[in-house]
Amino acid sequence: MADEVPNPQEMINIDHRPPATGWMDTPTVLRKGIYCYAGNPKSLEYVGLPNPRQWHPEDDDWKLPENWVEIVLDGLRDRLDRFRSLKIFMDICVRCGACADKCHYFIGSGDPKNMPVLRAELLRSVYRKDYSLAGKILGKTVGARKLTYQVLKEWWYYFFQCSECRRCSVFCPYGIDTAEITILARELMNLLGLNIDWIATPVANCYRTGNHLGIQPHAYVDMLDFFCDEIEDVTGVRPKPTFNRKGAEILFITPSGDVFADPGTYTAMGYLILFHYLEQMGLDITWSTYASEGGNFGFFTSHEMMKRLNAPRPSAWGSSGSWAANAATCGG
Amino acid sequence: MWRVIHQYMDTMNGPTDFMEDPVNPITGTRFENAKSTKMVHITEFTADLIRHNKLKLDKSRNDNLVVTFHDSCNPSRGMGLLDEPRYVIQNTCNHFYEMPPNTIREQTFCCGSGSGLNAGENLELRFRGGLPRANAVRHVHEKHGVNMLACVCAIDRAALPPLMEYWVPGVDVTGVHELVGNALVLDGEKERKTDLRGEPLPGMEEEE
Amino acid sequence: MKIYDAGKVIAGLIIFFVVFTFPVYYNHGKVEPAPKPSLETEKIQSLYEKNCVEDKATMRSGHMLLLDKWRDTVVRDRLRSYAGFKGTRFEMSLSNTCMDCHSNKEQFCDACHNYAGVTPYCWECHLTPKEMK
Amino acid sequence: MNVWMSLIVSLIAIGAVVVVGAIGGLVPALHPVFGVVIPYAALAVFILGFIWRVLRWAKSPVPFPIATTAGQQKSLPWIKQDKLENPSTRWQVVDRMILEIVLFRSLFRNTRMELYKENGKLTYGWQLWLWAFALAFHYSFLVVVLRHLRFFLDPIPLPVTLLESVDGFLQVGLPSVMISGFVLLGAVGYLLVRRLYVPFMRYISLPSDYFPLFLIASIAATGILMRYVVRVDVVGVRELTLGIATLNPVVPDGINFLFYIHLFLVCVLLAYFPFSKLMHLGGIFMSPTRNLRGNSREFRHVNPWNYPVKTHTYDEYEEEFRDRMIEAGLPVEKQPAESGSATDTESAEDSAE
Repeated sequence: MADEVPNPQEMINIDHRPPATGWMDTPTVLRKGIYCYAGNPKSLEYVGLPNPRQWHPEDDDWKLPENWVEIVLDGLRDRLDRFRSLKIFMDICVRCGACADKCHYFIGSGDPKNMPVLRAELLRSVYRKDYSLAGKILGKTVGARKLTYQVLKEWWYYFFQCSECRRCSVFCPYGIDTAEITILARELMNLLGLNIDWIATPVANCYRTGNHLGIQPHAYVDMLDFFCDEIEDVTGVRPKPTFNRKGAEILFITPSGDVFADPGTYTAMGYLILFHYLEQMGLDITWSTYASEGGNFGFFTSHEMMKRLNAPRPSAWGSSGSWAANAATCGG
Repeated sequence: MWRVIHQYMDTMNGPTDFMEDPVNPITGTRFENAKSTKMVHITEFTADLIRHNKLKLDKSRNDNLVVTFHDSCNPSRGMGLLDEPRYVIQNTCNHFYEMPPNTIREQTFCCGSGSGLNAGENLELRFRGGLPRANAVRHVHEKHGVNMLACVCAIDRAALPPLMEYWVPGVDVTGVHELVGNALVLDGEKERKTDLRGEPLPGMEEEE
Repeated sequence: MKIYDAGKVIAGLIIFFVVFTFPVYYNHGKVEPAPKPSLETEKIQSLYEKNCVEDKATMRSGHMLLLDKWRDTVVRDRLRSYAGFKGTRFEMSLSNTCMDCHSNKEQFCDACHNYAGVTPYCWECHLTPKEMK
Repeated sequence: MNVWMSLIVSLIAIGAVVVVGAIGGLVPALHPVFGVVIPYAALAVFILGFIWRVLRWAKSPVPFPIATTAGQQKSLPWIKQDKLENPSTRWQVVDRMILEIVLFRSLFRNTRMELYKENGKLTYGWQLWLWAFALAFHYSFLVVVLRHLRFFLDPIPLPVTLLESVDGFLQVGLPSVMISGFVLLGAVGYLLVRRLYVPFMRYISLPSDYFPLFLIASIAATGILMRYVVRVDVVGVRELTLGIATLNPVVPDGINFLFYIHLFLVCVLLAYFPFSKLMHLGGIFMSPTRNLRGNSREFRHVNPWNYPVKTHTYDEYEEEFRDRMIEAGLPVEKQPAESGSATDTESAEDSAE
């Protein structure tokens, strides 16, 4: 994999000048190294996401349901009714360009469709076509276009090139948040089974095992046990964490990445050492194998999936009656 | 996933009245800002402990590190967790340098792999997206000799090491609580010769 | 139709409505007729041909430009004679020429100036006809 | 739609508006239409359209508190909260909104990225031009609008007169020059040149971005022409505008056709407003990332359409992993002997909700 990546000297040679053709007339070509692989159908099936099937982004046919246009437009209408943010963000952008060079993907790629304003415009153009009188009548003149297969592919390519970091929103004079637009665009695409595997499979794992890496309860205990060995080697002291213990005052939840791979594992050791230190001072804390994920990959799928994956946390508290301390993940 | 916890969780799954209000059992501090969601960030918890002098910390054990801090997107722009992790870092190590102002705190740059884009097949995208972050790290790496990038995000801990290796070799990645784990002096511990990674502590390097 | 945050939204819209319809109730729907500058002075009545310096339309919208030009010509070039639109020559003087005919400043000058909210600075230097008497 | 097409389309549109306005001014029979009917219609479209648009937004709820937190949160008492950038009370939100609306706070932060390819360095310089000209544009526009109140109010209120004398303090020739009009034209010019000159701006601009700029520029230009070059009969104009404001329309004779062009342009702007990006005037007040508090862990935000979802319950989880949990010494709710058909039904019920 790594040998396909250009070297830093090639990579830094970024051209931030947009092409001569207008953005609607510049076709999007999916480029290897930029897109992620499609979601595994088994993962989609496990959590009941629509249209599970094998497909590849570079295929011509993405095997969509026949009425996909209708599904997306109905889904868009539904979300416009449920999210004021979406309606307002679709309507009030003045294209002042303040967000353009704030996006790390634009800075690093020079691809103009990675400018937050254009990323949003990919969806906005379709919104205008179907929800504004001017768009219906004047079409392209007011930046409206029909939802076509090509447009959908463009959505998929670029809404999975946004990491929902909200940096653009800080600079936008109206607070338009591209993260919000991306989140909802991904929701729409999920209605057609358009996902990426690095989200779909963690979602399925998380649903089943409580953490996105699919670590089962006994393995989780083993991993922390291994960290205790390591800590004992370094300090001579051995922490004794408890798991799923009812009645503990505090439930601790950390992203599963921290129990799985370096250098997160060292951070997990840090937690174990801290809690061990505090136990003598009266800290009553437990870990959960059921609520064993601090991240939430559901958030990258849909609001509903976010809620489904978040459920173990309050549920685990319910059984322990505690409050929770949490380590953080950012994007996930 | 602190945006979800801070801005969504209580709305989705609340109210959580069956739970106790969060109080730090060691210091007695009530976490008023989390009284409805009842979820406290670990650096809020640890910063509170340090503030009340509850932790015996030997900063010099992190003397081999020159640290900078990467604000993760959602804790900064979806919550505002900015000073808590910095307070913990500054109390656990002696050498801390900030990256340039337009690249940290609420203006922080993404690791390039957030929101589920941390796959293996899109490395080019990740390295491109991570360029602004890496560039700011490179700046403090060259100016202050920074060799450790601290963060409060597990995705960062997975995504930043390859990014650093690609753009700024010589900078490693750590979680804030690894620094705590190294600096914290436990009762009955033996003399530490290495840090948690098994690297010799400053002054403990074997002579060659 | 359910309006969310109805209190704030409707309050905001009322403010919007009140601001943009402000002139209607500020004026109480009253109609102030546009002023008709009076030409009823002895001098004008006695004129055989009731002509001003330029034609009526030009004077109506452009008299201030004419006066400005007169002032500059008199002060800078020391010229005092001006050829009117019918070839008649006039002395370039506000007090002696204009106010000679239009001696009724209040009914002539002020009527329109007040209506349009204009405060010309002529009278900061020149004496008004009343003061001259 | 490339830049040339966008420019041509919007220029044609503006040209059409000007021609129609001119016809309205040159044909006396049309004066009642262009001086009375169209202005009333435009005003009605503006006011009703604006209200309709805002209500359309308000029909959708704000399900989650998604404030952009651009500063330190309120957390431990000894950590200084950034009350302006991460407000936790209503009044702090009001402060934040005032700064946004009155001083364009977010735009003030603007930076410009530059990449130095020779050493691979990126820099971000503070970039205030856009902020400065945006501010100049909006405020000069406001002053121009307020100054025009002298055409709509009788008697003319003192503040309007005062504003006029401040605006016109530069007495260059006669009539005294109103700075706001020229600032407005200059700022529109900057915004237009920026759109055309900066490559990425050119790329993202639509005809609907150029059209309002041309429209406002034409309004300012015709206004300036009337004041300084082609004199119009101000008394007649005021008679007409005051007639509109007092709901007693009159159509005086002899008003220069340029005035009708000016008036028609303004009417087009008013009618265009609610259906365009200009609605950011209303939208800024309702933007959820700015008008919400960042205290969502302290006080619960209620989502009106929150609905139950299918989750993986603890019982289902334990059912799948019970044996391995017991092996690993983890506590379980039910011992293996107990688990059987009864548990299965129970968990199925749980998941059905």
